[in-house]
Amino acid sequence: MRYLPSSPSEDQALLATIGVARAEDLLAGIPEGLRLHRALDLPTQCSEQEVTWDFMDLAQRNQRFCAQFLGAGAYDHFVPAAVDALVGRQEWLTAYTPYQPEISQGTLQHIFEYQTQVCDLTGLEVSNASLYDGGTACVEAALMAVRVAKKRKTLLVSRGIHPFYRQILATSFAPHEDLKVVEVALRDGVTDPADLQAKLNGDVAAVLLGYPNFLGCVEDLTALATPIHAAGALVVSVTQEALAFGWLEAPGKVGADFACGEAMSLGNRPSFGGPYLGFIAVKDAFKRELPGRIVGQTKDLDGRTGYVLTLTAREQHIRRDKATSNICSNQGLVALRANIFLQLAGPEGMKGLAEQNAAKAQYLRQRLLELPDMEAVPEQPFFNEFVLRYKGDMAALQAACLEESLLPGLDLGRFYPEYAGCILWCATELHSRRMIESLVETLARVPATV
Amino acid sequence: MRYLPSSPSEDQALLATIGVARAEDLLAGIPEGLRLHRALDLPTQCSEQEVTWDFMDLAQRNQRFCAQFLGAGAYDHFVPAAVDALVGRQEWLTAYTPYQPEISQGTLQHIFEYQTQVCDLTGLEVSNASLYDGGTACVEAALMAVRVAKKRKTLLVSRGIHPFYRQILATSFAPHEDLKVVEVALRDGVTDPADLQAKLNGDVAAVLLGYPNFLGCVEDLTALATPIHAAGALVVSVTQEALAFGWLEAPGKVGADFACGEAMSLGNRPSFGGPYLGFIAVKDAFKRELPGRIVGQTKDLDGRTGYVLTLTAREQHIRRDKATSNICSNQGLVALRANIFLQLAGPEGMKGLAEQNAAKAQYLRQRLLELPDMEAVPEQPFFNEFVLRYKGDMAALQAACLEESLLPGLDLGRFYPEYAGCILWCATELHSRRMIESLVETLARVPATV
Amino acid sequence: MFLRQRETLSFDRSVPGKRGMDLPKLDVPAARDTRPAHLKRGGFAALPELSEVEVIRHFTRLSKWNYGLEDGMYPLGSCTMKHNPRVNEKVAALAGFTDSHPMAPDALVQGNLELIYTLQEWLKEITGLPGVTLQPSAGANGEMTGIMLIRAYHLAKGSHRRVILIPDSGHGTNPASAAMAGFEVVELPSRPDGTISFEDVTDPVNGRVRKGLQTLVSELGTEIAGAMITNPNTTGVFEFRFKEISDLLHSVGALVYMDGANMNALVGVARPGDFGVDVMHLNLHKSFSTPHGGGGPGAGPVCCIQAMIPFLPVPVVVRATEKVGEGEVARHSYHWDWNQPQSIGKVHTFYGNFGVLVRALAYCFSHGSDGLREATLRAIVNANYVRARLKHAFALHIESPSLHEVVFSDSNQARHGVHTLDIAKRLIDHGYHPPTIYFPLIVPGALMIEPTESEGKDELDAYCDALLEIAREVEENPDALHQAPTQAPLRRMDETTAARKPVLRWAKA
Amino acid sequence: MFLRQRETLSFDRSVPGKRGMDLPKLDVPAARDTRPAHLKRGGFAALPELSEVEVIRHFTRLSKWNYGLEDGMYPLGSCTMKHNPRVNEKVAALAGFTDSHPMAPDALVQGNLELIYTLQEWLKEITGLPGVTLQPSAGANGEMTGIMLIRAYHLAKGSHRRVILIPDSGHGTNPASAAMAGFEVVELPSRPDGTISFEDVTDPVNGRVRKGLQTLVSELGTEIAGAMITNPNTTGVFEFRFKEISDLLHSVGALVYMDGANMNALVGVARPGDFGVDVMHLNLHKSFSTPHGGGGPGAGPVCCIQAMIPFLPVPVVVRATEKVGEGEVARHSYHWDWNQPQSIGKVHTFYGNFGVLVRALAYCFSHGSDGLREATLRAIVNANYVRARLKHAFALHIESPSLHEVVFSDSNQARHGVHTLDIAKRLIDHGYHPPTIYFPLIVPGALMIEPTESEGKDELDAYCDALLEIAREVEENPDALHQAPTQAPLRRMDETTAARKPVLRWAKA
Ligand SMILES: Cc1ncc(COP(=O)(O)O)c(C=O)c1O
Ligand SMILES: Cc1ncc(COP(=O)(O)O)c(C=O)c1O
Repeated sequence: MRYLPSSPSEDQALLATIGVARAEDLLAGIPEGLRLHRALDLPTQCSEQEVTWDFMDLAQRNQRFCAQFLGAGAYDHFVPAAVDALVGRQEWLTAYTPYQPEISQGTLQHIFEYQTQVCDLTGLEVSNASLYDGGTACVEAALMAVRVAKKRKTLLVSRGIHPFYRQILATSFAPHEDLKVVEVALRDGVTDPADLQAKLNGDVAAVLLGYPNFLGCVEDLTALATPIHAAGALVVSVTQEALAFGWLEAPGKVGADFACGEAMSLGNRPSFGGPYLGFIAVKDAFKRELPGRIVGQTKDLDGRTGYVLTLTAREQHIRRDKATSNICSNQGLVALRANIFLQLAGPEGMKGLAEQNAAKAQYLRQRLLELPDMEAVPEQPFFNEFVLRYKGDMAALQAACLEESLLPGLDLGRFYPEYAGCILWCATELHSRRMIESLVETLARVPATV
Repeated sequence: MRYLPSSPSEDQALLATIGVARAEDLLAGIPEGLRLHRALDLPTQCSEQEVTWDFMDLAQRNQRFCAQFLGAGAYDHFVPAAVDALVGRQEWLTAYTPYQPEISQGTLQHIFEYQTQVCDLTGLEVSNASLYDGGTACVEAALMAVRVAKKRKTLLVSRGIHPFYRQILATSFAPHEDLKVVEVALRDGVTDPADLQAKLNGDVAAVLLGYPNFLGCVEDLTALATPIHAAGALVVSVTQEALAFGWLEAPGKVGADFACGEAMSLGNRPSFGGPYLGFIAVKDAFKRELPGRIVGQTKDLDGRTGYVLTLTAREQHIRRDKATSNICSNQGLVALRANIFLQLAGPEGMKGLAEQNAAKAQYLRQRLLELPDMEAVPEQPFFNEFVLRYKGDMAALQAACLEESLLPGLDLGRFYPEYAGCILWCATELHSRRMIESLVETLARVPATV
Repeated sequence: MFLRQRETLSFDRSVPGKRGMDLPKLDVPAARDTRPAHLKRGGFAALPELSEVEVIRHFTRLSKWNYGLEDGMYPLGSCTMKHNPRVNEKVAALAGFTDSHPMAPDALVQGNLELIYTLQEWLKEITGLPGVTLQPSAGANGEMTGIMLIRAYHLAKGSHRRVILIPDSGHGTNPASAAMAGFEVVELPSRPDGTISFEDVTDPVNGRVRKGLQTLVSELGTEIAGAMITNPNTTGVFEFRFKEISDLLHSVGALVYMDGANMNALVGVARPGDFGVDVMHLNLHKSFSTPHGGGGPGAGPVCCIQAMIPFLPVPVVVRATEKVGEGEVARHSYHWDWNQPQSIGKVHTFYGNFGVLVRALAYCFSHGSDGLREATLRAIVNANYVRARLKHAFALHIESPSLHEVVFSDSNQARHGVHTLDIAKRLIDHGYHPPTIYFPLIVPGALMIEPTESEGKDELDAYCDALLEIAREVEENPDALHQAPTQAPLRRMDETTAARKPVLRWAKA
Repeated sequence: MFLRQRETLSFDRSVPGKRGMDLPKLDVPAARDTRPAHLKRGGFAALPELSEVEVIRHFTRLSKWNYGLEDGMYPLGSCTMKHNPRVNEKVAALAGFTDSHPMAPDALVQGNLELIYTLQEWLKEITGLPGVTLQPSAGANGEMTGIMLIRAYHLAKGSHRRVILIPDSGHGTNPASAAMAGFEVVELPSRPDGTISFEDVTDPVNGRVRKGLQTLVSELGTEIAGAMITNPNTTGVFEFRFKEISDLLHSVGALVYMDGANMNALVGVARPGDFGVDVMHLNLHKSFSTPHGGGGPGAGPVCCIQAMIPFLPVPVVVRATEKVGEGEVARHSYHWDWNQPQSIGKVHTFYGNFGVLVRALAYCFSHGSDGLREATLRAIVNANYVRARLKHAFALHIESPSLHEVVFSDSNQARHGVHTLDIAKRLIDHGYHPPTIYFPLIVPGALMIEPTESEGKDELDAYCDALLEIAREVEENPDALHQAPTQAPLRRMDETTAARKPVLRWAKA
């Protein structure tokens, strides 16, 4: 087997040094009755060629598209080749958590840079080495909020938050019987201020708001933050499309106390939903309540600048059941992709890409609205996603798109019954005008509703 | 422009230090009249995304095949993922010729290992850092032969040598009016001993023999070497499919004085013909006549083992017009691929792969011969290529194969009128039985000849 | 090697106007600015302005300050730093996988669904447990999921249980996960040999009595929802009374969770489902060779008994088989089933770290049933070889037979004033990555070495030689060790100041 | 950085039975052995037996003994070590290119043919020459091809010419290539400023008179087939009398070959076809950024005037355009034309280093006409900045204006007994790759620095600072420099013994 450095002669030498005759003798510690006395009922080993073929075959069984107009928390953006090339270096790829700072300065300095950039994007002061994904980042932010709010036990969650994020929140809060999750309704695609006001009270620890929200609408954080802060609660901004930070003001500058969400857009591909990149950033006051690993700058014995894992007293390996979170392995390499991506993009790249996303989405919306079956819903400012009502037959639309290898937007009815018949469309810098025209032409051919 | 580290402020600082106002002022050394006073008539710069799309588009305009049964000097073999991953390391990819041994030991040691392996595969004693490809390796071997043979001016070349190699030989020998290239005929697919005997004389410096030859046939080097050596000429073995060294005895052990050819099969893909890997190996006596770079083992001032470019007195940068060759840049990274491939394969891998190639080719031949329109030509031992006569319509066969995304073997008529209507077939470890059956089924459906 | 200067932060080298990315020409009208003025993005303070090659050099140079698996042996105990095959990276990067959208209709992602289904089948057979979810992103996430399943299982039976038992040798994530899943953690004491104590244990230092498993089960009874047991435990020893433990817990209706971080010792050799485990997680980034990425991503699938399947996270992948005639090959199709009324819900936004799952399945296919077992045996041989070579120099705090890893104590060296940290740092000077240190907590000054099956005798010997050389140095010149490392790019770091006056991001000077 | 021991030869670590590659299951009958017994492969003596991870570590460790472009500035003069963009690697690795077979029918490789055609069009416009072949594998191969074209051109006119003129500053490949193409080389002397001397030159040392261009042309006349001129020449200076030179040569019917190795100084700024060049090669691995790969592969396309096109190597790519209606987009198809009766034949087995051509075209597309010119100007600015910063410390043997590279002499340092080699080796201690040294031969102790356009001010300054520091060290402690390098993995190597008693391969001890 190519991965095992076995050879008859050396194997014998190892066993002789150990003092056993056969490797199986070393299983003595496992009671006979608890062992498996047969081979696993699985195929036997394969050459690299066979394995490669098997996976090419599987990959080919996924439909390929000319263009995907679907976002909904997973975005198609261009990934510079340098990102893939750099993360392929074994020094990044195969190392683990930088427990030994003297030989892990690469990873540590990268995390420090990444934390800095997350703070910059969000306008907040402290971040960490990453969280699993957007949904679990929401959970960590929510749990942190109830932790710092001490006696307050209610969490308000805007219905504009990604439905899957809300589902994870529900799953994670369920075991904590003292905690309560309450939904705040939408009006015209954004959080309803009246409903928010009605639900705010002295038990509310925090309010989670989408920025932009799942429907692509830009919530006016500033306006919403006023009553929330007045009620003594925290504003948690949740962003599922991190590229929006090139278009929208940093949440920390418009009222958010915490910002969290999904940053897969920075240097990653849709990849059937993972690995993605959960991020979190908070005001300085909360830093000792953050979940996960944090890197800090310090000096070595000779006074040279270097980086170490720090504030570890928060973490599970020290605090065990009292830790701020259970997270251990995180999304290190995905954070590295984001770091490389952001350094390549720079401020001009971030803003420019964001502007192109906005331009493409606006153009797509305008062209779609020229179709007789497409209808506007009350418009809000949006970034690269927006909702339109479709009066035609959704199945026919799906079928027509597939025929042309186009993946249409999300049929919202499944998640928002009130938006049944509506589609959430997305366009990014990867959508050429030609692709957009081809979508519009395809849709124009869908048989009209009877 | 992303590749240029330009910034208005820094650019100004550079110019100020130089003492000019504008970069254009530095063109003063180029007479005004010789400069270009317009922009190049070419498209302007593109983003990485646009470039990527352009090339994906071009790549898609090549037909993809389920299986290619075409060899003829360019072979489809499996390339382990480790090969691509390792050569992608910038330390290998971007470095140049190891002029400074103290910071080029990686490249130097690799070349030393590569040379060792070429010697092992060929059964000869000295090799070099690589040559451009199989055809130019033939030229270098031939020129070297006339160099060492001093007064002898004729080169005999078997008609079994790859027709393109022979064409390059002709091109390269043409300017040397004192030198003569004479072809030796084939009989039953191998070099005709009678014709060889007839053409051997005191002016013959060397005889080039395919091993195996272009028609896939294994030449009996031992038998052919006897008259050649008796005539005082050198035997040059030419191999276009280096994997054959896992099946056939090393040429150096069966009579060859030089071995040369193409080693693209070791860790490379067909890639429309390049970059490939020319190799050469010779007996020790000829080492100071070798073309190209050679690495030798030595010690540093502290007695530590290390590697350097050596025997440089042969080379163009020292000997100029008296050099053994003009070659400077070679195929370094391709040689690295071969080195990694060979170390992964090891002796078992080389032999095992070669056996599988032989098995697949034999099976393919057997199955094809079951078709009524396929006919044997006089059989010789072969490795992974063989010739069959096709009585059907060649164009119809081509069309039927394409329909099934199969690339058939080479129509030999173009290169060997005497083999008009014959096809050179190839099968390797990459040809599954299913692919072979699918080819046979496809051919069975070709309308029979009228 | 050629970079003896430090690579500064990229922010410090940013120059206005430089750029490392160009944008495509905009082929539609420019965006209208529809943002409320106050929501319009202002500037960026910490995105550097650099050319592409400058960014590439930055990350290339930084990478050289790291030690990776392909530099040499990296025997972090409990982390299973085995070879990360490149073919796994290659197949995971196939565009058919990376371009596929998690919200695409099932019919368009049959390859992905089949892959997930197939990996689940492998994990079922490997663990002997019939239920699986691949959703958890890492071990800790799997633990929390598993404990939530335990909670849901009991709740479905109308039973509110509040306690999870966890041995003192357990990993920190165990109690933290149990707490996140809403449970109270009660610690199980270890016996001197590192296994769980059935009897009460009196602390030799403070005389405090710690209740053993037997006492806890009889006292807490049906309060106990389950126990989280690492097996082999964190000293690399198999809980030889596992069956008795699980029987005892089952007797009060409690479930047994197994932390499968050490599954590299068991694959193909023993199956948790066969020895009493009800639910467990696997670390695909450990036992199944997916790369650790400087901290992640990993994947922590959870496997469980039949009775717990209804509670698994949604969606679950389902296979439908088309009826075919005799002798024909069956045609399968796959879909997500979201309709699981008893499900705990979701623990990942979509379906888990899919790219990691691809790699793990490639690992499975490459090894096959025979290779998986061979790997396990080799991992055990390697650990025992290290044990045999080092045991005269380093103290084996626990003498029980080691499986895939071996834990030494620094007690021999401590007599000379040299501690585990010093030994670890000196290993760096020898060109190696240190083992896991100071874990498990039950071994004083633990040095936990897990060589994995990937190491050949050469590399094992070189590593052992380095440690033996250090042991000699301890006797001859112990003080020098406090200075280690001296050959690394940096000397020891001031971690105290780092924590007291934390500098957690760069800010313009 | 972590590998302070040497990485031994893999042969020395081979262990019988280990394997790094598994074979697929054979799905056809095993091969019958049809080989004559004496032609059956015997054993292998030097293929190591190692596991996959051992091979990967070997090449990873070895790589760390190399210095690459992404480690930092690599200003090898004449080699144009510019940034090698990763997108070029990515597109060159597209399966549509790498899987395509060179013998496939033209209709099936239209993408490749269009790519080749398009790159040719770019190179024509860049050089101002209407003929191109992409077949040559590297610069030297291009030179030989070009000289063969010159030969064919004259022969077709019935003229047998035997001489090629080459300046003494020319690269060694120039005379070697001319010789391989069957010509006699006559050397042209340089003037003190490094440019070609029209007049005879008297060697100040031995009083020998070397004939200048004028004399040679008038004496040799129609014996002269052509001249090979590097422009800008190897001192980085433009042959300002180029037009006169070419006019003079043309006056006797001779052709002008330009060695385009230094094209990085001219792209978008001046075109050889416009200033009198008849035929030239380009080094795509220099001016067009394809990676150098530790020695290659490169590509050395040859461009030529109309009159030489019939002699270009076969096959040539031809574009056919389908007739379309007005306003429609023209549809092109491409094919290989093998029917070129006057062609010199072939210089590469197939069509050249195709993979390199893909990368070069990606470089062209990325830069565009504007970026190409900007890159040239930046390369010139960078070289002149280095010149400005260093000229007070290092002697400018030639004062003429530099274009893309600058050549210093070690004459200032030689007075202290320190020579170019010492300076180069000390640069290694500063963490940098030395420049090209001792070339061109006409500059005593040449240090030839070509920073390229890829370097920013930071990196240029750090490099200059290192050289200035060395210049100071020369004054203060010259002897220490003879010991350099001291920080590299090895000290200076015994090259004499290496050449006298060559050990050119490993053999079992
Ligand atoms: C025994 C044990 N349990 C649990 C974990 C947590 O796994 P992860 O880091 O994947 O969350 C680890 C890993 O560090 C471990 O070693
Ligand atoms: C001036 C000059 N001419 C020719 C060459 C030869 O080019 P190549 O190495 O590509 O054969 C070189 C490169 O080293 C060179 O610098």
